[in-house]
Amino acid sequence: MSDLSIYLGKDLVLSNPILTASGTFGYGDELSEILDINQFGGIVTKSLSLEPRIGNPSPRIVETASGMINSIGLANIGLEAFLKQKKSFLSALTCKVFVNIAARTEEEYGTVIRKLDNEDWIAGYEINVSCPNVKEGGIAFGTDPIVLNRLTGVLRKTSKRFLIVKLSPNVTDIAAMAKIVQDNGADAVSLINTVYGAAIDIYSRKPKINTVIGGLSGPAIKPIAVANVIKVRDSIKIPIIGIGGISNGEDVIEFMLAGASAVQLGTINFMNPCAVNEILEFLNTYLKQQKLTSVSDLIGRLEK
Amino acid sequence: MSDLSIYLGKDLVLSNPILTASGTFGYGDELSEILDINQFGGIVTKSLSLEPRIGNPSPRIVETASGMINSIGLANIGLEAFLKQKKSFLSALTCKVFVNIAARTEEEYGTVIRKLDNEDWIAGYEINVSCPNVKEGGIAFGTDPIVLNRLTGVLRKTSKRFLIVKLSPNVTDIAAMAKIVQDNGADAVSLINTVYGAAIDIYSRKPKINTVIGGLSGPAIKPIAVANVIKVRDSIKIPIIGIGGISNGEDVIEFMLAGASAVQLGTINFMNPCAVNEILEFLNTYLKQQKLTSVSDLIGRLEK
Amino acid sequence: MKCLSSGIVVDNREIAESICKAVISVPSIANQCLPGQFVNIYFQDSIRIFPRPFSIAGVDNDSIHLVYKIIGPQTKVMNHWNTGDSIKILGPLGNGFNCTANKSEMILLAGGVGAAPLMFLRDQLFQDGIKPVFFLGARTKSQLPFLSDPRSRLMLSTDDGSIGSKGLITDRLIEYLSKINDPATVFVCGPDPMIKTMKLISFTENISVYVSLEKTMACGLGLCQGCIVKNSSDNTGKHYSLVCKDGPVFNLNDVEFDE
Amino acid sequence: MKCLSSGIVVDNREIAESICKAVISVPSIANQCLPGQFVNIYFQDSIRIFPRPFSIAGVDNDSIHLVYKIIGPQTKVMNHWNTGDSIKILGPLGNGFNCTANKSEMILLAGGVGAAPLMFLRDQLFQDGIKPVFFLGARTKSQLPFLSDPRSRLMLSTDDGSIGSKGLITDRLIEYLSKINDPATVFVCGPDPMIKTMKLISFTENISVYVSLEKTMACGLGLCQGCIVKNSSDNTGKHYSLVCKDGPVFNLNDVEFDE
Ligand SMILES: Cc1cc2nc3c(=O)[nH]c(=O)nc-3n(C[C@H](O)[C@H](O)[C@H](O)COP(=O)(O)OP(=O)(O)OC[C@H]3O[C@@H](n4cnc5c(N)ncnc54)[C@H](O)[C@@H]3O)c2cc1C
Ligand SMILES: Cc1cc2nc3c(=O)[nH]c(=O)nc-3n(C[C@H](O)[C@H](O)[C@H](O)COP(=O)(O)OP(=O)(O)OC[C@H]3O[C@@H](n4cnc5c(N)ncnc54)[C@H](O)[C@@H]3O)c2cc1C
Ligand SMILES: Cc1cc2nc3c(=O)[nH]c(=O)nc-3n(C[C@H](O)[C@H](O)[C@H](O)COP(=O)(O)O)c2cc1C
Ligand SMILES: Cc1cc2nc3c(=O)[nH]c(=O)nc-3n(C[C@H](O)[C@H](O)[C@H](O)COP(=O)(O)O)c2cc1C
Ligand code: FES
Ligand code: FES
Repeated sequence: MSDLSIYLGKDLVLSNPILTASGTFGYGDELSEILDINQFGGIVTKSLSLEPRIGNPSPRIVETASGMINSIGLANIGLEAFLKQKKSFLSALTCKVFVNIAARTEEEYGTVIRKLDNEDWIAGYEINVSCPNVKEGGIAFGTDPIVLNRLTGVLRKTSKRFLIVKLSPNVTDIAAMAKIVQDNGADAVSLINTVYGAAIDIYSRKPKINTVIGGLSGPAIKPIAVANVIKVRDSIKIPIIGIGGISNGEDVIEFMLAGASAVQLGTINFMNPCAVNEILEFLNTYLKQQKLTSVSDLIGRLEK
Repeated sequence: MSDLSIYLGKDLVLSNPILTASGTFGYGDELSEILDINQFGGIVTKSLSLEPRIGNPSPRIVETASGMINSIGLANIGLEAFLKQKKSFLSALTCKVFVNIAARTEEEYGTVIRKLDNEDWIAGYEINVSCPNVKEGGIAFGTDPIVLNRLTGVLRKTSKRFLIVKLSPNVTDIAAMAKIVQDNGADAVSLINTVYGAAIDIYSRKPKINTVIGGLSGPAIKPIAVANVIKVRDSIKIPIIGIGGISNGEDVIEFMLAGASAVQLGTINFMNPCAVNEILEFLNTYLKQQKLTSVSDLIGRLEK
Repeated sequence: MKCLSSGIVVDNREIAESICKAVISVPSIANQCLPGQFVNIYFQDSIRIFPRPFSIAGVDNDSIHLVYKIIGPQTKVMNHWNTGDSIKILGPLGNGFNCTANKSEMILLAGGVGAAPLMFLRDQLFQDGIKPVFFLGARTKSQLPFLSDPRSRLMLSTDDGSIGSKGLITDRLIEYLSKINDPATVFVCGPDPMIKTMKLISFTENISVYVSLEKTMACGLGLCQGCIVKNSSDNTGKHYSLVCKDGPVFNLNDVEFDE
Repeated sequence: MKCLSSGIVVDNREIAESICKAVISVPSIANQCLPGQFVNIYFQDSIRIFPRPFSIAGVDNDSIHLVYKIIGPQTKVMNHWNTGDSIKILGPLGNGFNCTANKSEMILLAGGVGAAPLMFLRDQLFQDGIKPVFFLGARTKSQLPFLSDPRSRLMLSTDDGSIGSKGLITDRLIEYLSKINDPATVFVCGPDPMIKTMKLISFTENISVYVSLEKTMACGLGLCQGCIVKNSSDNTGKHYSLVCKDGPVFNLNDVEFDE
């Protein structure tokens, strides 16, 4: 067996580079009957906000060619219920648990982090900055460099925990965004969140997603995600967590060669809920065949 | 038979809303043996530059899930050979011919247009602004609002012809770009050009595309293209020409409901070189079934 | 306990126009499932990425039955299943019908292939010594998944009158309900208009109505939050239930529909 | 004149390990194609969007032959073709071998499934009264698309020596060439190393070499400019030819390869 562990920095070691992507794995408990959750290097919870959110009306999901569009609207049970209902399950896991946080104001992000910062079973935070910023006319935090700059700085001051900022691909220059995040003290960036997408029913003439434009994910966007990892890798030194359309072991290696230190599985959890088994097996076979002792030897080893 | 014609403005009427997308249909002559080219509302030629360009080295194309990445590098025969070799074929077509123009400097765009402006068989120009601007450090013309602003203004002054600016989706705010283009006098915008994409061979560790990052196209990007049309439609009054992943008649209607006055077929020309036949048939059936007399009644009729 | 298993196709044949019945050997699911629960079927190609949910239409020994209508790409693939094929299947998912013995009359109401979950429920009621009344409607005779049923009283109707009475099956049910005095429990699975009609009469009649709902599902497991229905059990009417996890069976009083 | 046609599968069977031969009735192509030309096969699913190019391996009456190796998703689909299936096919594409009668000895050199276009060329040479020498190599006996050939002198070699001589078929050819004095024309189709070896000896020997190249193709028609090979016919060495339109057959002197 090869060494699959990954050192992400700040004493944080993952048993392997495979994490789950926020919003595609519930709170981890839903799949525990059919899967040993601790096989993952870690899990990232559904975006959590201070208060519960019911999310957007139906329809929330639609299939597209090799992908899907969603507009869940960050439906979640809120901080209080999260700690009450999910803590016992999550804190018993041996894999790392990252809490993904979504908010409408800078203050809300800060409050959620402060309330979680004593929970020692949490390995780190992933900040979803693709949420509309109510103070800036609803433009997502992650698309405005000035807003992103300030937000990251504030959150860094709020907590010493491992801090991941999750970047949106819907920007002109994602490398610049990554640099801002690094320079404000984040420990890692994860990318990509979903790509803007829409679909229309030609008979009812209605959008197939309640919010008209939703987020595209799945195998269709994998090349976009790989390109974004490649763009970001030269602009920062902190680790990149690759996300977008990963559906098998080959894809994981593709992201790692591109520059990712770890990856997240999103839409594949719907297509193949036990994908992690096959992926770990493939990684072992591949490393052996390539005569590599450690999976971390793959990171960024794209030969241009 | 329903009325499929589309009035784009400035005396320009297409016999139907189906155009070809630049770079996916050669100069129109390659397919003339298997297809009646005049079935199209119009064709858009491969991007033309002042001098011939050999383009990028191999590998230039790769398949991805429901899509492909290309990095042809705007290989083309150059203005002189274009007029010498292609004029007789193109000028004999009854459908409209749009010449797509790519350049490395503002001056090069202008020169090409001036040299074409006496050719009365040309219905209009489509300006590919996704090319690297050599004077601005290689950043694409279409991603910098100031550069795009000036370029459009200059080209508008150079020619009275129907002027289409083809927008890139790789920007934070495509609606703002469309507005700039309109305010500088362009007659239409077309969108989207390809989305950044990359793929890596995990055994050779080499990029599957010579330039590492290329352009993603095909059904995978259709939801992105539809979302971009929807974003642009409220910010401008000039017509939108929809492009991206269209592969059948339903897709055409989806783009028109989203706000497109016409569409372009790109990657589908590879998957199904005679798609236009099926599409026109579907349009007629659909219009009849929906009791519409004119295809233009569909434009922008998405019910939100 | 949900299981992701390899099922083996034992039989697969058309039983009505575009409606097929598949028998799939999958002990891990067959041995624990309840009427109203469903399974996810996974497919190989990844151009369409959602698994497809199907109600369990019956069980014998180690096998489950699916009754499915061929309407799109994945059901077309299912139509090509051959005996012996191995398929990836997850279940049982969701909650079954709550049919704890009570004194009310048991009524099953289905439109077309909506009969699937009710066929399983009918089997179970029959085992429990209850003989339900089965109201089954379709567009035309050839589209009915079965035409006679020794174990329940069968009421048929078709849009064109080619078998049973001509018209809506809900009309026949309403007429029937107006004639009985005992309380009734109606289990429904069918198209939206059928469910909306039932929603209207569920208030006016002395009946309880349970419905098996269909919603596009990405996961079937409560992971994606995609399959919502408005929940009317709290006063705000502003909460959602997940059809896959909280359903697919709901008391019709607990859910709301937009028109 | 290229035609986009519906071909009908007449026969489709494995002729060697993972190598199949399909006979497809498609008069519009069969009646005009030349050895070295190829066809595009189109597929239904759109997860993989490129048509797949295959050399025409022979013609009889209204049918063409394809000899293909099962290596990926689309060749797997082809392996499932049944007699009577209708398939979408475009051809003939590209240019054939230029084998205008000359006095040189005609030599065919193929690696594995690279034999496909040369089988058609052999048929044609034979019709013209020429008996070529066919050098055919493979990894092992079971992977050779044919083991005997009454119409040409056959030279076999395998990596493991299971049939023919043990070693590279190019070594056998080089040995053969060193023994003959007449000029020779060699037609090649095979893996990259074979072509590179031929490139080296094409300068040193008194031979002309024509090669059928393979490149990933998106269109096969000259639309996409994706299938380039470096063109050495001008001095700059900086022009590209399109394998689909200018080829797939090239005089080996006219093309360059990166190391
Ligand atoms: C809980 C539940 C139980 C069901 N039981 C049965 C059954 O017993 N028999 C039966 O014939 N059908 C049943 N369905 C519907 C069945 O899932 C769809 O017919 C099937 O998914 C169609 O797939 P397709 O690729 O053939 O068609 P498509 O062309 O992809 O879809 C046709 C229609 O099927 C529905 N559908 C498609 N994908 C999904 C999805 N992922 N989840 C839910 N609905 C979808 C949509 O309404 C869509 O418009 C059930 C659905 C649900 C939610
Ligand atoms: C002019 C020409 C003639 C050919 N003739 C034959 C033949 O007679 N018999 C035969 O077995 N094979 C032939 N090939 C190769 C054949 O096209 C590939 O084996 C086939 O496309 C593989 O498809 P797949 O989906 O099964 O495999 P994939 O897994 O998709 O691909 C396997 C390999 O096939 C090649 N390939 C894939 N897609 C294409 C494409 N669109 N264009 C070109 N190559 C591709 C690539 O090298 C790839 O690595 C020819 C190729 C060319 C260019
Ligand atoms: C149904 C669904 C819900 C999601 N919810 C969230 C969320 O709550 N927070 C978040 O940061 N990302 C969310 N995402 C984005 C994913 O975490 C991931 O970034 C994206 O889907 C791309 O990865 P994939 O292609 O592997 O799915 C969601 C994605 C999907 C499909
Ligand atoms: C092989 C290839 C070459 C292309 N060349 C050009 C080009 O020269 N100029 C241009 O403006 N767009 C070019 N494009 C972009 C297309 O015109 C189109 O905008 C894009 O492919 C999206 O449409 P599609 O998904 O229908 O292909 C090219 C696309 C492909 C696939
Ligand atoms: S289908 Fe995913 S939560 Fe119900
Ligand atoms: S494959 Fe498109 S030009 Fe050759």
